[in-house]
Order: sequence, then structure tokens, then C-alpha cells
Amino acid sequence: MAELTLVEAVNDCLHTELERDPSVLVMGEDVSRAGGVFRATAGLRDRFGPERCVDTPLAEAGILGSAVGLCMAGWRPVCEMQYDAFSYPCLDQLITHVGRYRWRTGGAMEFPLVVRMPYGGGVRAPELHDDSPETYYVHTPGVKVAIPSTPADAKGLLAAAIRDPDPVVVLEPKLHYRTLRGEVPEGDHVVPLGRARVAREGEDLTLVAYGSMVPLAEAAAEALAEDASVEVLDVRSLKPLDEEALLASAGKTGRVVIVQEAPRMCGYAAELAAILAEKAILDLRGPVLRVTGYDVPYPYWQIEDAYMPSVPRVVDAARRLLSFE
Amino acid sequence: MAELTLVEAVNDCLHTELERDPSVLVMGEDVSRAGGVFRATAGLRDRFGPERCVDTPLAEAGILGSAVGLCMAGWRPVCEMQYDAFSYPCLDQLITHVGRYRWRTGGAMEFPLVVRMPYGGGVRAPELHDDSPETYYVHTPGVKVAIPSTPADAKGLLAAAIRDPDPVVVLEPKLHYRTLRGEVPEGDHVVPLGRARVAREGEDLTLVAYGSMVPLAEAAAEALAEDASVEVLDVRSLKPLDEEALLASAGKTGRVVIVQEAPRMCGYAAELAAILAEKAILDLRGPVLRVTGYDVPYPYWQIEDAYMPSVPRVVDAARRLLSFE
Amino acid sequence: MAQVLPAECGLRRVLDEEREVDGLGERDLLELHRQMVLLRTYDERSVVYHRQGRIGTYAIFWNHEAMQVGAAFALAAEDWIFPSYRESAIGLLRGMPAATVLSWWRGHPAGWWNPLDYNVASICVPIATHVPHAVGLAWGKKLRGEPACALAFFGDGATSEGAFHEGANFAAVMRAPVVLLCNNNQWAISTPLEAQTAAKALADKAAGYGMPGVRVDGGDVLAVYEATREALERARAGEGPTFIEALTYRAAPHATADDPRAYIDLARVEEERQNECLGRFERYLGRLGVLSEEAAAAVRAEALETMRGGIAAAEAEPPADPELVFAHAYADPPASFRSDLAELRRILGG
Amino acid sequence: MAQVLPAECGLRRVLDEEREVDGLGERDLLELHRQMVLLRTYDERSVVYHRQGRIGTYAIFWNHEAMQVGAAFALAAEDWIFPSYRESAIGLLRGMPAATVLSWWRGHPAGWWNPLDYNVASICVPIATHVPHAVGLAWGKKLRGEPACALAFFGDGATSEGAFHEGANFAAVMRAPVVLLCNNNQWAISTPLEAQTAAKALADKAAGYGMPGVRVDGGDVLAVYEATREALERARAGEGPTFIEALTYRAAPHATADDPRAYIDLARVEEERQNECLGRFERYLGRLGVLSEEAAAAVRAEALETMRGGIAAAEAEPPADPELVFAHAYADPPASFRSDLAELRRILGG
Ligand SMILES: Cc1ncc(C[n+]2csc(CCOP(=O)(O)OP(=O)(O)O)c2C)c(N)n1
Ligand SMILES: Cc1ncc(C[n+]2csc(CCOP(=O)(O)OP(=O)(O)O)c2C)c(N)n1
Ligand SMILES: [Mg+2]
Ligand SMILES: [Mg+2]
Repeated sequence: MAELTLVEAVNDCLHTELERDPSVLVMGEDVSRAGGVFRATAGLRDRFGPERCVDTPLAEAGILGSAVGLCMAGWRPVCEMQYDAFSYPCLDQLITHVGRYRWRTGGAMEFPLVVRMPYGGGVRAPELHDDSPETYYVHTPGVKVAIPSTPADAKGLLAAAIRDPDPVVVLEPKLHYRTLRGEVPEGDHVVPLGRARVAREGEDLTLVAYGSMVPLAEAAAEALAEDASVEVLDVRSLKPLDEEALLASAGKTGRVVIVQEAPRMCGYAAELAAILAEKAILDLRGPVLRVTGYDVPYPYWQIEDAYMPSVPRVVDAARRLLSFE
Repeated sequence: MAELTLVEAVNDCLHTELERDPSVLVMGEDVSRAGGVFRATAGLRDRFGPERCVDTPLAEAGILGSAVGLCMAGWRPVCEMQYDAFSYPCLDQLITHVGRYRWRTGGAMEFPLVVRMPYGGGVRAPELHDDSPETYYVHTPGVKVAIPSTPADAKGLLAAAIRDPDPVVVLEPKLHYRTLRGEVPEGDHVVPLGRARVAREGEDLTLVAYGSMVPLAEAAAEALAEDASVEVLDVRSLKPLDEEALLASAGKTGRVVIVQEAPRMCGYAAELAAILAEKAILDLRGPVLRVTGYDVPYPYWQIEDAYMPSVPRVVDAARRLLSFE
Repeated sequence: MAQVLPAECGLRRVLDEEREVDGLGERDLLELHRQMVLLRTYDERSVVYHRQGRIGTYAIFWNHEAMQVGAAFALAAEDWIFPSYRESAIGLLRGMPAATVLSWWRGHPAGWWNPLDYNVASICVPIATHVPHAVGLAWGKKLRGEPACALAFFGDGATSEGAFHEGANFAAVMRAPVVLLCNNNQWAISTPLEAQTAAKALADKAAGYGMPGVRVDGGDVLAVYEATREALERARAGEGPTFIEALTYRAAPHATADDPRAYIDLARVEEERQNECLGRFERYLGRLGVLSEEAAAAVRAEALETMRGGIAAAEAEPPADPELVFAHAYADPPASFRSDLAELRRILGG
Repeated sequence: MAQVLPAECGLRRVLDEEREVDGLGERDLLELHRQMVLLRTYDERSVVYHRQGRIGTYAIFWNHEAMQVGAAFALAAEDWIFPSYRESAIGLLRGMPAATVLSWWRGHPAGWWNPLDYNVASICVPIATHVPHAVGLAWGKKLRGEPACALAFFGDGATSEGAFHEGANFAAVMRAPVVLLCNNNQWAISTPLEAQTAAKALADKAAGYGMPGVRVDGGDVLAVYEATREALERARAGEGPTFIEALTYRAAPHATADDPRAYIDLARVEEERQNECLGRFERYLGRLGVLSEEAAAAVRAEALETMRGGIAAAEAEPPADPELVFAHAYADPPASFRSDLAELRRILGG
């Protein structure tokens, strides 16, 4: 076990998977010569050559579109989008082709590609370096989505995504790229998609979160420790979702607050709340609350803290729910 | 009042609005010389000239991107996307600019553009002529979304969208373009955004729907008439949402089934269910049920009826809810 | 500024120049003819089948047979074809049953073929988005040291899309062994070429990508063959992609749903129909004394037979199983599919 | 295929040819110098401010001043400028306070200007997506019979994006009075030009859109001015857009966050720094005897004063009101904003 930051864990994973499977290649803007603007792909060019760690032209749809063709030629491309909001040009390829091509061939061909990108705010950056775009991906049929919150999961979920026969989008919380350190198993390490993680056990209330909202939820749980025993569920695999884990925790605590950084309307928290409203209605001891980003453009950074879900906001929601009768 | 089909009502609206406001122009693929592949823009070129009804090159991002510039020059462009799934290339412009530019200028500039398109399935077409993309639009801050279900609303909501100071996406149910006829007020006719419509009054259960799912919900309500008094709420303005109307109906019936054609995960029905789970929890006499398209690529048309929400599926859900204890 | 070719000249031609293409024997010429007749028959029958309600909306490719056959004939078996809806039947040239393509237009699952069986990618419906796929495949084959090249068909309108641009640029930068064949039929549904681009020639786009741009008479099967063969030689020699502009004219509606009378010049259409590509090639073969009327009649009869068999087979397909809605979206589907399928069964059970 | 210009030649130059640009008097030359010094000073101070933690990440435009000043100087007041992050301070040439631009880089609301005040669009962060905006504005002005033209700045990497392509094609088809000015500094962060395109020259892309493509020495303020002026004359004459490739070299990091040593040739950078654009212009003015050392010193002092005042004013801005999170997204916001704002107030209230 090594102590790695979250981005080092991503880098470790890529080294491991390229070593393990000669059909895996990494492509994207500035991933090769520079090793990625966050150094997530550092060292790959030297170790595996410029043909398996490719600096592409500056064209996100071209990256994902040619990755579809690379899959048809037997490759497993891992595409980096440099930032969340710069992945939007590839949405068309993702929705019209990446999510449909396997189905279009009657299951005869597989498209085991990965799209990975840093996502989320709080990093004091100019606009469009702060988005949480998971809804666009989760809503798209034929695509799987994972979001790690720890270095170990950053490696394990990305490894699972790379080995998965289906296309997977992996969003990495850039806020914690370097601030979060943790034990990461060396070599082979796979965290299967479809399994949530109980980050903290509790009895009275469940905070459901993923990605950069998990440490926040844990801090909120800590802050609430005297009032209530709070469980923190790290969804981590948004699609496929570990519905059992969600319903089990809701069944146990009967009180659920969902924390999401993305804007509220049609966000992932809405999907989780809808599942609870359909399948846990008799377990619920109060409303299902959502603490999310607001339905506004991500603000300029001097006021971004007011936009981002905060410990006080989560605590406030939890207290309202705990005192609900 | 004239009896018009839904697409005739759209056409009537465009004639009325271009006549009324010289800064309104229509642009898109095949909208001018041919009058649109569904004839929605027929007659505009002859009446207002090729400069106010513009055949653009085949490039959806170019259409929406240049429309942003047209707004800066004082125009109110109404952009047609030829089909739902062919609007995906413009998502990048929509998310990064259309929804943010007003905010970016501190509110100094307005972007009163409209993106309208035929959407939805059931028309026996090849793939990618059948999508229901509303989630991609609703989740995008700075953008409003409306979906009419009647000829009168097709005219009135589009008129409201064209006159609105903010960008509005209007999805028109192509399934009913020609099959639905109805009374449409002549001349000025505006249906304000943010107001839902009670399509049918009822006491025991509410079917919430929009667009092509409204006639379906009405048929289901009819089929259920003997078992229960069913209300049908036509959301029609997805964003801004008429939350009061939703909560009022849920408060009255205590039983809600939401019908949506789009895939389920993070669909608009999830947002509605989440609002109910948060704000109507004490009114609910049972789970909030969703009848939606499945989380798969829209199927080839010989089996599309199995994908589309159907009267039997809605009735089945309603019966389950009515017998819930 | 880069020099621009005038739009109507600088076209490579073979038939009208009474040239012969070296390396092409009599057998090849007759095979080219057979393939053109097969596609022509497929197209004409499909329009009839549509009118009879036996297939759905259909994108007509009448008078595009020369460029489709000419380009495909230059390929090796391991080379891939990336068709748009306009080349929906191109698989027939690779041994795909007519029934498969007819089923696609019937919206029946039997219409979704396995690209690996023919090295023919799925029909691309969204304009230009398959260009990067062809580029990626060619690039990927090259990376693996496999000889395969790719041929992508797309229209004049497609050159306006970002997807074309990004794909073409990737092709040149990666020196991908791909041929970008632009079917310039001068219309995008109702939008004429001059409303699509201000370029004198679409081939002028090539220089901007650092690849050769070639203009051929798209109604001349031998000219298209020759140009494609040269492009493939460059590709195999590691010199990267070529852009071929095959100039023709859409002498039929865009699709069965379209009524061009609203926008098209019918006199020009009539003129084009007089000069349609199959007749041109048959007259050329006649002049060479290669094709007898009997032989031609036999080829037509065979093609008609293929179509009769094809539509019969397509119509003999059992109705599609609604449960296929859940098939093939994922190699391993999410758990939620189980309950959804259960619901569907309950509903269908009545 | 269209003829291709070799990359390093065919460059329009004025300074090195000791030419003079007719119509430019001494006052103009000194104004050009003043503006270049202003931008140079803005840039160099910003790097310092960043190191001092007084502004956030900053995109350095050192050695790009010639093309920014030269192109902007050719514009009329009613013409619009569409900058990328690389031209963040271009508004200073239109009277925008330095404090405004500094506030933008400080992530403070005071940094979001009203484009109508300066005919300068908002800084575009996503690559190339503002090209269609510039085209739409120019097209829209023309439709209204207003004389305004648009000038869009974008980089060499931007030419790979679909947004550039679609915008350029619209510009030519609509004959929009727009100048597409490509800042070819030969790097996109760490990606060198040869990994971005296989074209011999980016200007070769112009022919594919049916517009003139011009190559100028981007370090030569007068050459850029002259080329832009000619492009604007064409635009005003209704002849549509022009693509200008301004060739230079990124002699500084991409941004303050970037460390180019990993990928760049430092010797080449050093060489470029020796030949940086402001020094070149000052030597030219010296040779003409137009600029005395005292005058130059005064101009520098004035620019430094502007920056001192600018950063002071930016830092004097009151902390941004968090409630602005809900401002300006909509002209009339949804009802949900009320409850959200109430929540925010409760939280901030403690
Ligand atoms: C992205 C996208 N936008 C719009 C359409 C609708 N559409 C289908 S065919 C067509 C015209 C295509 O013209 P062209 O590229 O010249 O090909 P052709 O049909 O002439 O062969 C359009 C606009 C589409 N299929 N995909
Ligand atoms: C759509 C998009 N993708 C990626 C990025 C990240 N990014 C910022 S600058 C840059 C390089 C741009 O290079 P170029 O166009 O040459 O302009 P330059 O920075 O050299 O002025 C990249 C990739 C972005 N801002 N937008
Ligand atoms: Mg065409
Ligand atoms: Mg550059």
C-alpha cells in the first residue's frame, strides 16, 4: 500500500492498466508531452511511447469520435477531457454513437472506451473550469458513470472502467486531486462498478453523496455527531447504481439528505430522491431533502463558496429533517 | 378561432411573431426554400424574405453560435433544429454560452433566442429521429424549456418563448404534428411560461405529463374512469415549473404517477418526483410512480411501441398505486 | 491565399475521354457494371416497396451508383467502408443480403448487421459524425500494423459540420490511411451547394488539412475508381488521407418523404437524368464492345431476382420480439433492466 | 489540389523591410507604441500580481502585443472585438479600466463588463466557440444595414475545433463582415503546431471556405495593422470575411500555472525573446527617429501608473456579495430562486 494523492492514484492506475493490457491507450489534449495539465498521465509517454499516450489536436468531438473508431480496430482508448466544461463538445458523439453503437450492431461489437476528466468547483478558477456535468452522462443510455471520492477508489473505479466492456465516463474531483491522500493498493486494484460504499455508519439519518461531496458529507456528519448518528453513503457508481445499498440505508435511518454539487433540476440527486419516493415511501420518516448547487451558472470564484454545498447547508438540512414531525 | 393541426399552429405563430416584431428571424436547415421538413416554417420566405427566414449551412453548433451573435446585434433568432437528436451538436454552445452569456455580462445584454425542434418517437422513423432530449436542456442553467401538447399551446408557448427576454428551448411533439387538431386563437396568442394546465379534473389520482404524453395520459384517465377519478396535469412549462399546480394536485389526490417518454435516469419525471418527496411527503398516500421510456437507446421502430409509455403501462401503474396500502 | 479550382472544371474523367484505366480487364468492367445494376435495381425497387408500404422512409441514391461502386471496387477485402444513409445498400457489394438492408429500412432488428462480417460500419444517420470513426479505425489499424484502410462516404452538406472538420484534421495529423469521399450531389435536402459553402470547390478544403484534394466526375465509375485507387496507394504507402470530391447531381428526391418540386430546377434534373451514371457506363461498354444487350438484360434480371428474394426474406422475418428493447445496450446491463423487463412482460401479457 | 504556401515564407512584413504604411502618421505610430507598452506592462505586472497572490491563474500574452494592437488599431469605434483569454486585456485599447480586467482574473464580479460599453465581447474561455458569435454579430449588423464589422481572435489550436470550422463557413456563406485573426503562436499549451495540423500554413484553410487567407508576421505590429485594414476594407465593401494567420511564437508559459520546460525548446524561446515584438517596433521607430528614449520612458511610466491605479482599484472593490449567485442568470428568474436565496441568507446569517 502506498500513500498517494487522488491524482497520483489515477496516474498509478493508468500505468498499471497500460502495462497490463497492450490494447489500452491514452489520448487527449496535452496528455503526452506534458503528462496532462494535472499530471494525471505523467510518465506514460516515456514508458509506453507516443503511440499509446497520444497528444491529440484540440477537438473533443474528434477525440471521442476517433476513439469510437479505435475501438472498432480493437483498442481500448482512455480519453481525457481537460476539464468538465470542455467535455461538452463531445456530447454529440457520446449520445448519438458511444451509447448506441454496441446496440446498433446487435451486440456484435463492443466499445470499451473510457472518458475521464477532472470535474467540479472550489478551485478558484476562471469560468467553465468548475462544472459538474454528471447528469448529461447519466441520462445517456448505453453509458456508465463513476465518480470516486478517495484515492483508492480513483484507482479502482478507473481500472474497472478501463476493463469494462461498455463505455464508462469517470469524473474525478479535481478539488481533491492533491488535497486528498490515502492508502492505495499497488498493482492490480479494481473496485467493481455498481457497488456503493458506506463511508460512515449511522442510525438516524443518511447523507448520500459522491465525489467531492463525500468529504463534505463526512464533515457534516461529524458536526452533527452530538445531535444524531449520521450515515454517509458514497454512491461512487452512479450508473449502474447500487440501489440496494441506497434502500438499505434509507430503510435503516428513514431520513435521507442527498448532497450534490451540480445544479438541482434533473440532477442526480433528483434520480435518487425519485427512487426513494417510489421504493422507500413507507420507510421515510420525513421528506427527502436535496442540498445541491443552485440552478445558475457556476459563479465567479470569489463567491463560489456561496454556490457550493457547504457543511452548514448540509447540517441545516439534516437538522430540519431530524426535527421533522 | 381556427381549427389547426399542431404544426399549423407553430407555423401560424411564426407568421404572427415575424409580422409583429421586425427583429424576429427564423434560421435553420431547410427552413426557407422548402419551408421546413415538417412545413413548420412554410410561407415565411415568401412573406418576409430570405433574410428573415434563412437556410443555414448544415451545422447545428454554427446555427446556435451565430444566433448568439445575432442577439448581440439586436435580433431575436428562432432556430430550428431539424430533429431532436440532431440538436446534440449544439449542446456545447447552449451550455457554455447561451445559458451563461447574460450572466457573464452582469445582466447588461439579453439573449432572447429560441431553439425549437420536433421531438419524440412513435413515428416509424430510422434511428435518431425519435429522442426526447428535454433533460439536457432543463438541467442547463440560464435556459428555459417549454413543451406544448395542444395546437393552441404550440402557438401560445412558442409566442411566449419568442417574446421572452431569456433563451427558451421549445420541444414540439412531432407525433402529433398532424394528428392533433384544435382550436387556435388567431393573431396574438401568448401562453405564459410557468403555468401548468389541468387537462382533466380528478380527485383520486394525478397523472402528470407533458407533450406527447398528455393525450396518452388523458386516454389512460378515461380507461380508469370506472375505478377512479383521475386528474391529468399538463406541465407544459418545464422550466420555470409551476410548482404550485403540481403540489396542489398532489395535495388533492395524494397519488401521483408521472409519465415521461424520455429515458428514466435523471429524466424530468425524477425532478418532479423529487419535488414531491421533499414538499408533499405528508400528502402522499403511496409511492410516487414513474412511467417512462427505458434506459436504453430508442429502439428500431418495429418495436418502438414496447419502449414508449403506453395506456396499459400507465393504467397498470395507476392501479398499483390506487390499491396501495 | 491558396489557389482555387473553378467549380465545373478540373474534373478527372475517364468515360467521356474514351480512356481506359490500366489494370482493369474486361471481367472487371463487367463486374463494375453488375454492381451498378445491382445498386440501381435495389434503389428503384426500394422506392416501389416504399410506395407499397413494405419499407419505411427511404433515402434514394439513384444516380449515385457510379461513385459508390467505383470507390468500393478499389478497396481490398480488409478495408472498411463507413456509409451514410445515402450508401445504405453498399454492403451488397460485400455480400450482404438485400434482406438485411431492406430490414433496416423496415425498422426491423434483422437490419442491424455485424460490421465485422463485411467490414462495413453501421449506416450513419447523423450527418458527418462517422467521419472521425473512419479515421479512428484507420489510425487504429495502422497502430496495430494491420494493412486495412478506411473509406468514408459523406455529402456536400456534411462538409459544413464540425465532425467532418475534426475528423479530417485528425486523419491528416495521424496520417491515417483513410479516404474521405465526398458525395457532392450539390444538394442537402433543399439546400443548394451555394448556400452550403462559398468555396469554389469542396476539394479546396483539403489543403487546409494538409492532404491532397481530388475532384472527379462522380457519374463516371472509372474515374472514381481510379482516383480512389490512387488515394489507397498513398494511404498504404503511409502518406495518409486523401479528400475526394465526387461531383454529381441529386436527380431524385432526397428521400421518399421529400418533394423537391418546391425548391429544385426540374429542367436541370431532367437533363441529369438523361445523363445518369449507369447509362453512361453502358454506352461506354457498348462502344468498347464489351457489353451485349443480352448480357445487360441478364444482369438486370439477376438483380431483380436478388431483390425479389430480398424483400421476400425480409417480409418472412418473424415480428421483432419486443423484449429486444433491452438487448444489446450493454454487455452487462444494470440490475434495473430486470424489473423493467418484468414490467414489460406483465404489460404485454395483457 | 489547392496550392500550399511553405510555412515560414509568404509572410507579410513591414518593419524588417523598412517599409512605411501609407496613411499612418507619426502620431499613429506613437499611439501604436503607447498601446503596445500598455499591454506589455499589463502583462508583466499581472505575472507579478499573480506571484503576489493578488490575481488568480493568468494567461500570459507576452510577445502577442503586436498582433493585438495592430489588429485592433485598424478597427473603427463601432467595430466589435471578440477576444479569447489570450486577449483578456484588449479592452484597455478601448478605454476599459485595467481594474475591470484585473477583477476578471481575480474572479470578482467587477470583472464582468458590459460588452456594449466597449464593443468588446466577453472573454471567451472555451476554445473557438466565440468564432460563430463574431460571425453572427457581423452578419446581424449587416442585416440591419449598420456598418460595424467584427474581429475575432483565436489560436492555432482553435483551428482544430468544429466551432471554428462552422463559424468560418457561416461567415463566408453569409458574407459576414468579419476578420478571423488566428494567433498562430505555434503552441496549444504543450501541443506543438505540427501535432495540431498537417497543413503547411493555417492560412491554407481559407480557400476551403472560399475566403482570402493572409499570412503576416505576428510580431510586426504594422504588418498586422495593414493586413487587418485591408481585410476590413473588403468586409465593408461587402466582400465578406478574411482569415489572417498572424505567425508568432509563444515565448512565455501558456499561463501562470504552466511550466513549459517539460515540453518546449528553451533555446528557441530565448531566441524569440531576443526578437520580441515591442523591441522590434521600438528599434524601427528609433531608426525613423520618431521615438526618443525619453518619450519611451514616459510612455512606460504612464503604463505603470495605469497598472498601479488598476490593481489598487481592483483591490479596493468591496468583497463580492454572495447573493450575486442568483443575479443575472435570467431576466426574470424562476420562483425557486426566492426560496434558494432565503436558504442562502439563513446559512450566511450563521
Ligand atoms: C447532425 C444532423 N443534422 C441534420 C440532419 C438531417 N438531415 C438528414 S440528410 C440532410 C442533408 C444532408 O446533405 P448532404 O450532406 O449533402 O448529403 P446527401 O443527403 O445530399 O447525400 C439533413 C440536414 C441529420 N441527419 N444529422
Ligand atoms: C473547448 C476547450 N477545450 C480545451 C480547453 C483547455 N485549453 C485552454 S487553452 C488551450 C490551448 C489553446 O491553444 P491555442 O488555440 O493555440 O491558443 P493559445 O493558448 O496558444 O493562445 C486549451 C486546450 C478549452 N479552454 N476549451
Ligand atoms: Mg448532398
Ligand atoms: Mg497557440
